[in-house]
Amino acid sequence: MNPVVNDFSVRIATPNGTGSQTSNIVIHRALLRMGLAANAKNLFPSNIAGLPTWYQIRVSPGGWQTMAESWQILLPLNQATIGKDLRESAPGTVVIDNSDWKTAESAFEGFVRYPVPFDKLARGIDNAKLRPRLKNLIYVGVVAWLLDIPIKAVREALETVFPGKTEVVDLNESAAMIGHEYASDNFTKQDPYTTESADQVGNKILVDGNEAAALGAIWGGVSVVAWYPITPASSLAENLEKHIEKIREKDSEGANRFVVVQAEDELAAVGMALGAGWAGARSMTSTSGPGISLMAENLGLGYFTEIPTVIYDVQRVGPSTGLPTRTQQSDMLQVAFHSHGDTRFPMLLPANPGEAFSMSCQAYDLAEKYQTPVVFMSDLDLGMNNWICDPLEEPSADFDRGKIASDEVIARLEKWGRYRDVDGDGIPYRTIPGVTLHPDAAHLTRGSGHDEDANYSESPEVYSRNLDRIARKISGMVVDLPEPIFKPGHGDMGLIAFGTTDWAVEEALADMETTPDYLRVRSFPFHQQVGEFLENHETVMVIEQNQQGQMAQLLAMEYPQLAGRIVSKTYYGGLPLSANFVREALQSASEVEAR
Amino acid sequence: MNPVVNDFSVRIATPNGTGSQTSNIVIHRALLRMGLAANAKNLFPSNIAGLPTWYQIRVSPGGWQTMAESWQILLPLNQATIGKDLRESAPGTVVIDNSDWKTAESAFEGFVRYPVPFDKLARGIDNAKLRPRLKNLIYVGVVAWLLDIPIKAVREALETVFPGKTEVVDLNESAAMIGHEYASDNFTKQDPYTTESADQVGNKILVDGNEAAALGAIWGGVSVVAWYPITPASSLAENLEKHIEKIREKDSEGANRFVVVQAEDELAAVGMALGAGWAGARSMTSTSGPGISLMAENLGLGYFTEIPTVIYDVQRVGPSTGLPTRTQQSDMLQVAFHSHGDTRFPMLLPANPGEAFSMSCQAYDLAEKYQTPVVFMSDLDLGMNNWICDPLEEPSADFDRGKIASDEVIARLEKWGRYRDVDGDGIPYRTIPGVTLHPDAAHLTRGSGHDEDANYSESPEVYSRNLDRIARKISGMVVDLPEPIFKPGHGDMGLIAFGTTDWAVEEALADMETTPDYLRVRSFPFHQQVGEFLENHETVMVIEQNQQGQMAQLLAMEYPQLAGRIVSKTYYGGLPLSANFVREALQSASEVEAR
Amino acid sequence: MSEEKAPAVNQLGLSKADYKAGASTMCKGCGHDRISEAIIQACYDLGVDGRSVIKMSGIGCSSKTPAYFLGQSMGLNSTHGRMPSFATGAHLANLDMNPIGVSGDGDSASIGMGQFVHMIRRNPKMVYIVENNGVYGLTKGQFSATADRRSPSKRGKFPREDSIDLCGLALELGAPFVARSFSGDKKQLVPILKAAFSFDGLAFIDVISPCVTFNNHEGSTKSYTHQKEHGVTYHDPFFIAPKEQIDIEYEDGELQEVTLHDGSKLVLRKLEKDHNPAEISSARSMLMETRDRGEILTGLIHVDTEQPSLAEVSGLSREPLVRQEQGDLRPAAGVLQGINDSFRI
Amino acid sequence: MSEEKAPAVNQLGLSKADYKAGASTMCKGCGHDRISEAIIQACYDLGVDGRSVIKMSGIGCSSKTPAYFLGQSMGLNSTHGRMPSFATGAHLANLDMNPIGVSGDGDSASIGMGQFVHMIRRNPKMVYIVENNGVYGLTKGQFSATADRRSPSKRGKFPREDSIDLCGLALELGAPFVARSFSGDKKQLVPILKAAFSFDGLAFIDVISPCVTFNNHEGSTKSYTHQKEHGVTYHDPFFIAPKEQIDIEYEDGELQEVTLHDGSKLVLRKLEKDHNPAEISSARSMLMETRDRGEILTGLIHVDTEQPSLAEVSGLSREPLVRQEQGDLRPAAGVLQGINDSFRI
Ligand SMILES: Cc1ncc(C[n+]2csc(CCOP(=O)(O)OP(=O)(O)O)c2C)c(N)n1
Ligand SMILES: Cc1ncc(C[n+]2csc(CCOP(=O)(O)OP(=O)(O)O)c2C)c(N)n1
Ligand code: SF4
Ligand code: SF4
Ligand SMILES: [Mg+2]
Ligand SMILES: [Mg+2]
Repeated sequence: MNPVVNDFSVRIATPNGTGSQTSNIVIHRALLRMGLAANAKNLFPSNIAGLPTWYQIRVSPGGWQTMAESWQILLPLNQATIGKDLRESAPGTVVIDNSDWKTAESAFEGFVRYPVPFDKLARGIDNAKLRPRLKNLIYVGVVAWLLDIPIKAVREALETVFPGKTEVVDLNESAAMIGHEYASDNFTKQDPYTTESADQVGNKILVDGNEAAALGAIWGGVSVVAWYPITPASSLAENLEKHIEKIREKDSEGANRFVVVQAEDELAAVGMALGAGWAGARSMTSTSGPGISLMAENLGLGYFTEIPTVIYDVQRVGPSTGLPTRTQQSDMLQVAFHSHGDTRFPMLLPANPGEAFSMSCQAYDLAEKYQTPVVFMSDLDLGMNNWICDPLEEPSADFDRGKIASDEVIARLEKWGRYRDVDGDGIPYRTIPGVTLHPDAAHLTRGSGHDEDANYSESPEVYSRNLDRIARKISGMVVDLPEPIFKPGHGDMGLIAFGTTDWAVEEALADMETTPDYLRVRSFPFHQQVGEFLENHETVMVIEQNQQGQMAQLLAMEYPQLAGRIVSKTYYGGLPLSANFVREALQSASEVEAR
Repeated sequence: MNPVVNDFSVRIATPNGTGSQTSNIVIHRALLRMGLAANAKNLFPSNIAGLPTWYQIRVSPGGWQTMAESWQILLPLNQATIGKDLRESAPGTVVIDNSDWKTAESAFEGFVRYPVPFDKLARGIDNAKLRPRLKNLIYVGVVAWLLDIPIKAVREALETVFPGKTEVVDLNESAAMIGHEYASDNFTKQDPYTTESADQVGNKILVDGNEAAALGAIWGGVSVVAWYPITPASSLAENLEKHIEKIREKDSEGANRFVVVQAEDELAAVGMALGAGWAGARSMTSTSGPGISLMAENLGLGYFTEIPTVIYDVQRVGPSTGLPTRTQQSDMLQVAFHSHGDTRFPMLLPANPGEAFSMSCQAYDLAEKYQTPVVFMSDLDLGMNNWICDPLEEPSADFDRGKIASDEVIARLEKWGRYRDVDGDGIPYRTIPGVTLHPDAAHLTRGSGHDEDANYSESPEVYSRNLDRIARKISGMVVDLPEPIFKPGHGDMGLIAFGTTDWAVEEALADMETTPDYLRVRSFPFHQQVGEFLENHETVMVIEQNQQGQMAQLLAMEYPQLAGRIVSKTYYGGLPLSANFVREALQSASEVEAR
Repeated sequence: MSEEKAPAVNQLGLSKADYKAGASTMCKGCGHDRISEAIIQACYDLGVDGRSVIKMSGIGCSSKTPAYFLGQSMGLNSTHGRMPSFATGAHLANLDMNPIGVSGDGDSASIGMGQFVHMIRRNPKMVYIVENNGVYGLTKGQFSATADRRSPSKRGKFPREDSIDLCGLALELGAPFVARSFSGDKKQLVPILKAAFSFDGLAFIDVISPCVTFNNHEGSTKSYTHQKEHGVTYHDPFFIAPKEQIDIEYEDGELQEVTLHDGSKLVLRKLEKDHNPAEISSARSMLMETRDRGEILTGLIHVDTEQPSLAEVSGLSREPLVRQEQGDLRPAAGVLQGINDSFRI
Repeated sequence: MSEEKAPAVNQLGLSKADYKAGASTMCKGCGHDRISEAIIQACYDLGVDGRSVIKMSGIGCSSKTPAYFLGQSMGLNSTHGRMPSFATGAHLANLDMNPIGVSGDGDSASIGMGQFVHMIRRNPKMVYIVENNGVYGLTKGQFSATADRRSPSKRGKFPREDSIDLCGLALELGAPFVARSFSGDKKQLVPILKAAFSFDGLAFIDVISPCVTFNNHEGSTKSYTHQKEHGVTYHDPFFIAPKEQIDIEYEDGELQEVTLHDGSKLVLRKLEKDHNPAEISSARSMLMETRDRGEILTGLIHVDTEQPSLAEVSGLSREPLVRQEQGDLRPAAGVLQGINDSFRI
């Protein structure tokens, strides 16, 4: 049997809230210590304790960060799902099970089984109080034995997880060793999977998208943060608060140059963000589906009164409560035309932590320069899963606060008016209360019809003109929005994707012979290149993670003349997208073409 | 000078809240009494008293119910707007002004002027207390003189406005006579406009769309009404309450078979409507832009848990507060994909009071049969302006309560489950708490992922299957949704419109030589005929009242292969659409074709 | 007394198991599970037909619990903070049903504050339970609006604002039935729940319900220990159903009786101090005094059986709206004719 | 005394006209206009620089009024019921500004209840005025949540629910400055407004402000007549700015002084009965007693100058956030390096 080195997925099934998460992370971290670009996906339930969780770690020669559809090694350690877990595994799968459970032998047929008496072994753990948690470490040891992970790597992983707590590390390590010893004493290796140290990670870092976005906000100069807890967005604001407390310099009296408010709900959170943006601070709020729905009315106000702020929508599976702990890209249509009346919200579409950081940082410039709420469209997979990626890059650009009607500007302009299109780009000059002191500066911002000078108006002409200017302003944003990324292929087919779908696409394309041209869209409204891409390809497949093909629909709306070229392929089961889905989608398209 | 009989518009400019509305209505009613299908549009501000209001009455040989872009007779009786009112009038316009205001003579150049000293004349009104209000009646008399409206018609109009109050009628009539006498004593007719009795109205009725929709709801069997005040939707619920108190039969104890709740906001209103729908009552809520935005999250719950209810969106000018007392069709995209996640809400698109009644009535059947919130998309022009139309028609169909899992049904079905697709049409059988008593009936309705038996599930397959079934169910609604109306023309161009845009289209087409084929869409999702219409025409112009061309965009999304044929023409100034806009739009298109 | 050893089946011939539902997915030891048990006990004792109950909730750990009690009842797990409106609609649709609304402190005191306040004003017949743990359990331990300023999080942070006392708020808003209890005190909670079921109007119960995962540590004012140490009550309550024989001997002034709309009684055995829950001023001062002393008052704080319910003030037919047929709802032939005539020009 | 005959210009050299703004579009006689006048008067007297004020409002007739006072101030007319959140955000962005929030009873007590409650808990420095007329003026006269049950509409219908007493609610929620006044009583309203401006925290003022078009008829409990007949107060207030000479002679016990954060004083001349607004229990009992008698208590009901404001508990820099530059906000070069290192594998 030839060994299969550094190329497998391990799937660990446990009930949540039992401490198994630590063990899973230790395995992942140990592989990383070996220099392997191991990826881990956490499939957790909307629940605090007791429901099924799966953790899937993948090691691959390409260092792919996508989840594989299948796995080679299974730890079915949740009695509630063991049957299903085994049934879903391919023949030949390596299974490490709890032999104390007396699962029917027949269930293991066709698998390579390593039965471990976890309950019995756990009794060997001295510390009775910690025993229930430490018990989970036993399987870490078994996995280490199986995959030939050095004990040193396990220990280093524990040190990362419990920094500075040598005693805890020791305790955990010895629990792991129970499993390791049991396995080496009792099993002979019957399967081919193993690891070897490698240099897949180099300078790379491991971070999730929410934390990266939070850091981007700090670098972007956010100073008023208002949020309401919701999975999968909570960790964005929580990380922001954690980091900003440490790294935002205090004033001379040691006071904060920021404020984080946990609002009573999302209506208030976005209201505070808009109020702060109106007053001249860089502000943000973060949320997910239900929250973004609740923000509809206030976002419409922000759009029409032209108030800068940044909204983070970490998308989860909708509609309604949906699957709050699963991933999707299904708020696209809603956000693009959020709120009643004619609106068109700019959206940023990051695909990886690096972009989460840079786009989040840039969002504040965009919001202020174009005086509009900007929506950062992330998703649970990007936001809550860890990704191996390049280090975050110091932004090269200085703050662009856009057109501020300072006293000097007002004095210079012939006649200043809050909504006058002085420069022909649709962007007016805004004032900052208390900072702009010129007597002409004062006005009342209002969501009702208003003229160039912010005065109330019900005139049809004034109204239409204002709406047209705003539309022009938003369309004009493309010069500053992140450009689409073009990757030439061989075929004459085109492929469009955005956000985290990119990872699966990249992996699928890597091992295809004839690849389509690939365009990754990174913002809305679309750049000219998007239209050109449609023009240059008879067939353009759009792959995305929602039911309706919302990006495909947005493209059809924006390019009706070319809409007939679009083929929409969608996945909406809530799991991170696999390369296989993309492969099959492309396959099906080329079959259609061949006919 | 040849008389121009029954063909003119009168525009009356006054400050609102001064009682002039009564006078305007009296003029309108007097013309109606003469058998003229006079139309009146009320252009009022978002304010209670003092801001400019215009009332425009149109008499035309065709009895058109649209507002004309110009007027032949102007009463500029608002000092705040007199300059603008005169400037906007065409040369030759007949002007009845208040000569006590000492407006510069030059302002009246090129007009046919009848200056009336309204302030002086008002002193002739005996009743000092009522004088400020009665003063407005003077111009009624002048207009009656000008247009040769019989005093009898004026008196009858007053009797309609003040039913049973002879004294008030007398007082008002004598005030009107002051104006009439002054005019006949001092003026000689110098303009051609006059009226003659005619038989334009016959059996027709005069009603606004909100009242018609309210009655439709009563005939549809609504029993739980929850609403929150908002212009232009308030009068829908208020009329509903007024009528249902009178015409819904009480129970044997004289108690109500309905309940109307003024909720604390729209979030609560839609919550109550959905709660009642879930419990098995026919329920509704009515609102406009800001309210429909606030309903986003709860409507998503209704969609995904499959709860019947009816939402009335009486559209006004958005975004944000917009022009709350002006009309628009600009919530289409928002409502179609309301709420986060993948949703597709059925929409009814009434164009006139008759349809407001019938579609409102039908909405309850649709909501219950398809177990979904149904959105009735009206607008301010339909809802708040009066329209001459055919009498409301008794619905021919009995209630269709859809698939209710009664005890018998559950017993009969092999295995009942709340979300099982027993019949292959995507529509499951629902239970009614307290009515369905079968032991298998109980379940917990939830907005989170659920399987066919309403049990919690995070399975990707279960989730996708459920979403697909719902999508199939919604698409399947076309068999019961109001069909588009096709009106063949001569050209090979197609024209699509919906809702109140129809009136302007009909008028424009009536006097064109080469008319396009016209399809009026009456619901979403679209019927097959809509796709066929696009297939059969190289060019299809879509005319609508919003900035973005939202219907055009919906069509592009639904028919990407044919999207290139769509030409979008939009008006979004907030006034009722004129036939002239349609004429010019069609003109521009034929010019494009000719090139 | 009714709380003594329950028989194997109740008056409907149902066993306690018939009042249970799916297995709980709460954390082991979560206060919410105890409240579910108390609901089961109360309904079993009262002989409630589960099919006459509807279970309404918002979003949160607490709001999940309707899946774990009264499996014969239908329920609606609505959106975050909106249970009151859904429950009001469902109640109005069918006056025969008995709604139990279950909510959390985040659900009712944060996002749901508006609906909480307005539901109290409307006074629909309904049992409204807030399972109050001072945190957002389901989103992992952030402070809710009932977190006390002096009560640190597990990580040692303190809330920046004063907590909201939902009972105080309910009193100020004129709620006719205001009680507080503790998920660890079934002896008190069960009779209060029974009285709530028998009450024709909004029966509000704030139940301190410790979150063992995020808010049961030292220093927390919503922990089991804290409530045991600082909870005070002025009555021992017991419930007497209309049919039950009353064979209690008592001295004058020692017991207070509250007679509920269906004839049942909540009997309050006085402890230490006088407090008459029928007097609003007594309720107010008791609550304020204990609050000022850092105590948490439990028991029936206030009751007013005179306040008209929503159905009453709405003049609503007692025959449930859901049972009205087309013949009852659609106006008779001819009525439309009359309306058309009134619109005639 | 400061209310005596105003000079032609104030300490800033500004005339009263400088504190006015666009012409009002309220109905003639609307109470709201009187409140705008009182705000103008108070700011003129205090010598407030209009450019240091931000005017925040929701939606309604009342919420339109910021267009009609302080034309030198910027303002934001937000969405219905959401003024508190917009104002909180704007306040935090710039602690140098003085927010005046104007709202209606529909805006604050109906749709805005949640934000009203939570703004009180947060206690930002701000003047919060509810222009309370018991109806929705702008949507033409529907009942609001402050409409009393016994107060019929113009068409003779009665509200189905009890009204909400915003002052009672504010007290229960621990608001540090609670006052009620009447738009028809400038003599009382102006000094209270001045005290509110000088208060470092949330100064809540419920101003009865009759809607002449929809709620000023006989029977209405929010009419001019009703307030004149049933309004009661226990103090005559007057305001003394820090710089003003105090040359008032008074007998001990007749006057109460409230010293505000900027050193100014609100002096309360006692009428009839004792009521010390610094004592919360006195405030509560006064409010309850008068309410029970069908009276409407006006004046400064409660004040507590010790409660920490939102900015304080947030540890926020006194230098306004809007004035922080990139150099203050973006971490120094090298910090990102350190973070990357911590993420290194
Ligand atoms: C609109 C919306 N915002 C946020 C959330 C996320 N969320 C789910 S539960 C919850 C808090 C629940 O707290 P509580 O009501 O106290 O219930 P507990 O879990 O403590 O019992 C939040 C914020 C949501 N589901 N919907
Ligand atoms: C979300 C939303 N719902 C409803 C409305 C309609 N609306 C405008 S003003 C108003 C009521 C205002 O009443 P109140 O706050 O008491 O102000 P008043 O006019 O009485 O001063 C309502 C319901 C709205 N603008 N937005
Ligand atoms: S997290 Fe807290 S509230 Fe939620 S189930 Fe666990 S213990 Fe209960
Ligand atoms: S309607 Fe009422 S509140 Fe509005 S402006 Fe007129 S009087 Fe004032
Ligand atoms: Mg909680
Ligand atoms: Mg009001």
